Amino acid sequence: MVNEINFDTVIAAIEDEIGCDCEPYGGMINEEALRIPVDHLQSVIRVLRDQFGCYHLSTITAQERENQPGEVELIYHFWQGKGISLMISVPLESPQVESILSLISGADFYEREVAELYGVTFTGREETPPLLLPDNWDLGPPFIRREETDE
Amino acid sequence: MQFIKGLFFLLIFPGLSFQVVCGLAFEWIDRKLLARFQRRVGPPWYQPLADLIKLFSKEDIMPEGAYDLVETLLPLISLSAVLTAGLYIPIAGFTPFSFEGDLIVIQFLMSVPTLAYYLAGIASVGIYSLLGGGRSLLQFFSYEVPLLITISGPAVMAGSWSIAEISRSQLDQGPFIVFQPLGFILAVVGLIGKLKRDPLDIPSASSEVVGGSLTEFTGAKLGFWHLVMNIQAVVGIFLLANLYLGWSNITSPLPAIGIFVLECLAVVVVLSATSAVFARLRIDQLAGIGWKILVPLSLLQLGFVILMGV
Amino acid sequence: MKVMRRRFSLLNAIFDAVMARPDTVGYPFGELELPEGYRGAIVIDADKCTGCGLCVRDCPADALRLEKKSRDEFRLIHYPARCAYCGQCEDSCQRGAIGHSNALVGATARPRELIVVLKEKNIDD
Amino acid sequence: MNKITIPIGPHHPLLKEPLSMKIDIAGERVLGASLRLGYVHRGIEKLALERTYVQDVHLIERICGICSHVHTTTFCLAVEALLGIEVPPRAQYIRALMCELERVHSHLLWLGILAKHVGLETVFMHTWHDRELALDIMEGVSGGRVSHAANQIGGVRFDLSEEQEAMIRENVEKLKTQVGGVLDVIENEPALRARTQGVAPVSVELIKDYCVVGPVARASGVDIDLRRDDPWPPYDQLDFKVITLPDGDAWARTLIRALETRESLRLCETIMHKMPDGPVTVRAPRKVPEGEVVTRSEAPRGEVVYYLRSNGSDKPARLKVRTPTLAVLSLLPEQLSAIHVADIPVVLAGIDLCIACADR
Repeated sequence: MVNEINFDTVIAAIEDEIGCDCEPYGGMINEEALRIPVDHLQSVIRVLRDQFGCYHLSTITAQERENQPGEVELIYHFWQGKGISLMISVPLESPQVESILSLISGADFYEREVAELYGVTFTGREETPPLLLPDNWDLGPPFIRREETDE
Repeated sequence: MQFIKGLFFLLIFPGLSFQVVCGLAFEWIDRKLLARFQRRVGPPWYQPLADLIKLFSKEDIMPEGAYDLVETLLPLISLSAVLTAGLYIPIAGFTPFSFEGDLIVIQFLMSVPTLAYYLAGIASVGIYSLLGGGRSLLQFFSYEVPLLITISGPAVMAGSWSIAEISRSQLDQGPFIVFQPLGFILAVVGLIGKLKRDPLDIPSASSEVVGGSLTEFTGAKLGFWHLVMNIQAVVGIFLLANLYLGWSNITSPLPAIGIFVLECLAVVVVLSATSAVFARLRIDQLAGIGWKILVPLSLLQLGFVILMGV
Repeated sequence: MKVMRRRFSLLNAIFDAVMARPDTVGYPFGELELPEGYRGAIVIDADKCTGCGLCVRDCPADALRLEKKSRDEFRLIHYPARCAYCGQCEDSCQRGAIGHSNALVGATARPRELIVVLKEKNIDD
Repeated sequence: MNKITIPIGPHHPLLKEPLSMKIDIAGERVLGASLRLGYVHRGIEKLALERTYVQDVHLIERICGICSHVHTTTFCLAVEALLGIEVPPRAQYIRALMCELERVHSHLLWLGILAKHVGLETVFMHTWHDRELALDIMEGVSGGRVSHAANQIGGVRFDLSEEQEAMIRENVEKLKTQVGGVLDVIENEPALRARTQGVAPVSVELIKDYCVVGPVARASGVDIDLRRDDPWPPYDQLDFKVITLPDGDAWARTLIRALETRESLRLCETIMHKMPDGPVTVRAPRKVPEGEVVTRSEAPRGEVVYYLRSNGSDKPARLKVRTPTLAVLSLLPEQLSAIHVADIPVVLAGIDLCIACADR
C-alpha cells in the first residue's frame, strides 16, 4: 500500500531545509498545495524524494491567473497516496526556471510541453526540437493569453 | 505440326495459362482457408483476378535513383523461370517434357525468383528495400540447404533424378511420405521459406521492413511479382505432390486427375494451417534453427534413406 | 489431456473457428442491425419545438443554428456533416422536440442534404 | 557496420496513429531513437476554455479514441467536486462498469495488435472478434461503440432497464468464456513467448525515474493502481486484485494485460452484482463556483490527471490533462536502445501507445 504522508511534517521538513516560511495554498481540492520560491525548487523536490519517498511527478501545469497579471504560474503535481503540488510563479517577460531533469528524468516531456506552449525557458538542459508544435511554428507560444491579434 | 503441339504445351496446357489459372486458384483457396481459420467469410472467387487487373491498371511509379531497366526485367525473368520450372512437373501422370535430371533443373529455376527478389531490393534504392533484400538472402541460406538435401531423398529411393520416374516408381514402392515423413515436413518448411509465406515471411514482414524488397514496386511490376509468387507456390505444391504422394498415376487419367487435385489440396491445407498457427521468428533465430535443426535432420533423413535402400 | 489442449491451444482455436459459422458479414450485402439506443439521424417533432434555442446553445459541435426574427418567426437549421451525434440536444431540450432516430447517417455528395431545415415558422427571407 | 537511421515515420504499418521516430541501427542492432509528437495535437486544453462545461464533456471525450469514457468520467468528477454535488450511487456504478468494459476492450485491442506484429494474424482476428462483444454491450447500453457520450455533469445520461441488465450479465458471462479461450492461447503460445521473453526489460529504478504508470509499471513490479490507492467511489467498495509481475520485459507486459482483462471481467460481474437502484443523475447548475481541483483515475494505460480551475463563469478558466501515454513515451528511447530491429514492433506494441492521448 502506498504510505499516506502527513502534510504538516512535509511543510516542517521543507521549512527547515530552505529556511524561509512557505504558506500552504488551501484553494486546491483533492490536493495539498504549497507555494515555494523559484530558486528553492530543486532542494524542495530533493526533500520530497529523499525524506518522503515521493518520487512520482504526475505533471507540470503552467497557467496565467487573472488576479496575478504579468506572471506565469507553474504547478508541479506530485503523487504519493494523495496529491502534493508545488506552486512557483515566474515573471511573464522572461520566464526562467531551473530544469529538474537531473532529479526526475520523467519530467522531460512535461518541461518541453510547457516550454513550447507557454514560452518558459528551462535552464540547465540542452535545446530540444519542438515536441507538440509543428517545426515551422513562428507565432510564439500559443497558450499565452494576449489581445486577440488574429488577422 | 510439332511446332503447334509445342506451342500448345508452352502457352496452354502445362504452360502459361494453366499455371496462371492454378496460381489464382491457389491464392483464392489459401485466402479463403485462412479466413475460415479466423472466423471470417473470406474473399469471393474472383478476388485474386480482380487484384491482378487492378495492379496492372495502376500507375507504375519508380523511386528517383532506382535502376529502371533492372526493375522491369527482374519480375519478368523470375516469371519466365518459374513458368519453365512448371513445364517439367508431371501433372496427374501427364509429363510432356520430363528428362533425366529435371529435378535439379527445377530446383535451380525455383530459386531464381529469390535471387531476383534480392536484386530487386538492391536496385530500388530504399532503406526498407535494402533491409528486405538482405534478409531474404540470409533466409535463403537457412532453408535452401535442408530443402535440397530432403528433396534428394525420394530421388535416392527411386534411383533416378527425373520427377516423372520418381512419381511412377512410387507405384510399386508405395508413396514416399510413408517412408520419409520427416522428409515431407522438412520439404514443407523449405517450401514455406522459399515462398516467403507466413511463418518465414521475415524479408517482407510489414511491421519491420514495410514491404521488403517490393516496397517501391507498384503497378504492373508488382502485379508480375504477385503472379510469380503464386505460380512459384503452385509449382512447389505440384513438386511435393509428385515427390511424396505418388498415388496420382495409378490408373487411367480421370481418377488420376481427381487424386492429384486432392493431393494438391491437402498440401495447400497444410500450408495454410502452418501460416495460421505459427508466428514469425527473428532472422537470427531462423538462421539458428536452420543450421542447428533443419540441416542435421535432413542429413539424418537422407542417411536413413540410403541405409534403407542398400 | 489438459497439457495437450493448452500446448496446442492455437491449433484447437483454429479448428473450432473452422467449425463455427464465420461472424463477419459480406459487406456491403450483409444486413446491418443497430441497437435501438443507437444515436442516428436527427429528427424533430415540429409542433413541440418553440424555437427556444436551448439545443443550439448546448450543441458542442455547433451543428444547430437558429435564425430568429421574433418569438413566432424562426428557423432551426441542422448540419448533419458537422453533427457529432452525441445526443446533447436531446437532453437539453425541455420539450423533447429534438432527438435521434435509429437510422444510420450515410455520406452524401448532394450539398442540399448537408443543410437540413428542421423547423420553419412564418419566416421566408 | 555503418550506422543507418530508419524513419518509423508518421505513416508506418506499425503505428496506428502518427508518431515519428528516427531509429539509428547498425546492422540488426538498435542504437538509439528520437521521438517527435504533435501530429494529432488539437490543443484541446485551449479549445475547452471556449466552450461551456456541458459542451466540454463531449470535447473531452474526443481526446482518445479507445479510452474516451475514463476521460469524461475524470472531467465530470472534477466539475462535480467544484460544484460540491454528490453523484447518485447507481450512476457511480454505471460509470465504473463502463470504465472496466473499456479496459477490457482496450487491452484486447492491443493484445491483438501485438500478436499481429509477431506474425500471429489468427490470434489478432480472434482477439478482435471477442472484443466485439464488449463493444456490443457498450453500444447496446449507451448508443455508441467507442464515444459513448455516457457521462454528463451530475451523473450518467442513460439508465439500465431490466432486460439491459440481463443482457449485460449474459454477455459478460459469454465474454469470460470466449476471452478465456483467446487469453489461454496468448498465455501459452510458445512462439509469442519466444519473441517477447527477455526483450527490452525495464528495471524498477527506471520506472520510478521516468514516473511511468499503468500496466508498464505494474509489469516491472511497481505496485500502483489508482483504483485502489486513490479511488473514487465505487472503487473503494469493490475488492479486486492488483496484478504485478517481477521481470518487466515485453512478455511480462503482454501477460499483465491478459491477466488484467480477466480481472476486469470479474470486476464487471461484481459491479453488476452490487448495482444499487435509484436515480442516475442529479441536476447540476450551469455556472461553476470559483475554485481549483485535481482528479486522477486509472485509465487502461495508467494514471490520467485532470487539473481544472474555474472562475465562476460557465466556461473553465484553465484545464490541464496529463494522459498516461505521455509518461510511458518518455521511456521509449531508453527501451529501444540495445534491441534487435525485429524487436521494435514487439516493444512498440508492448507499451500500448495511444498517441491521440499523448498529443491532446
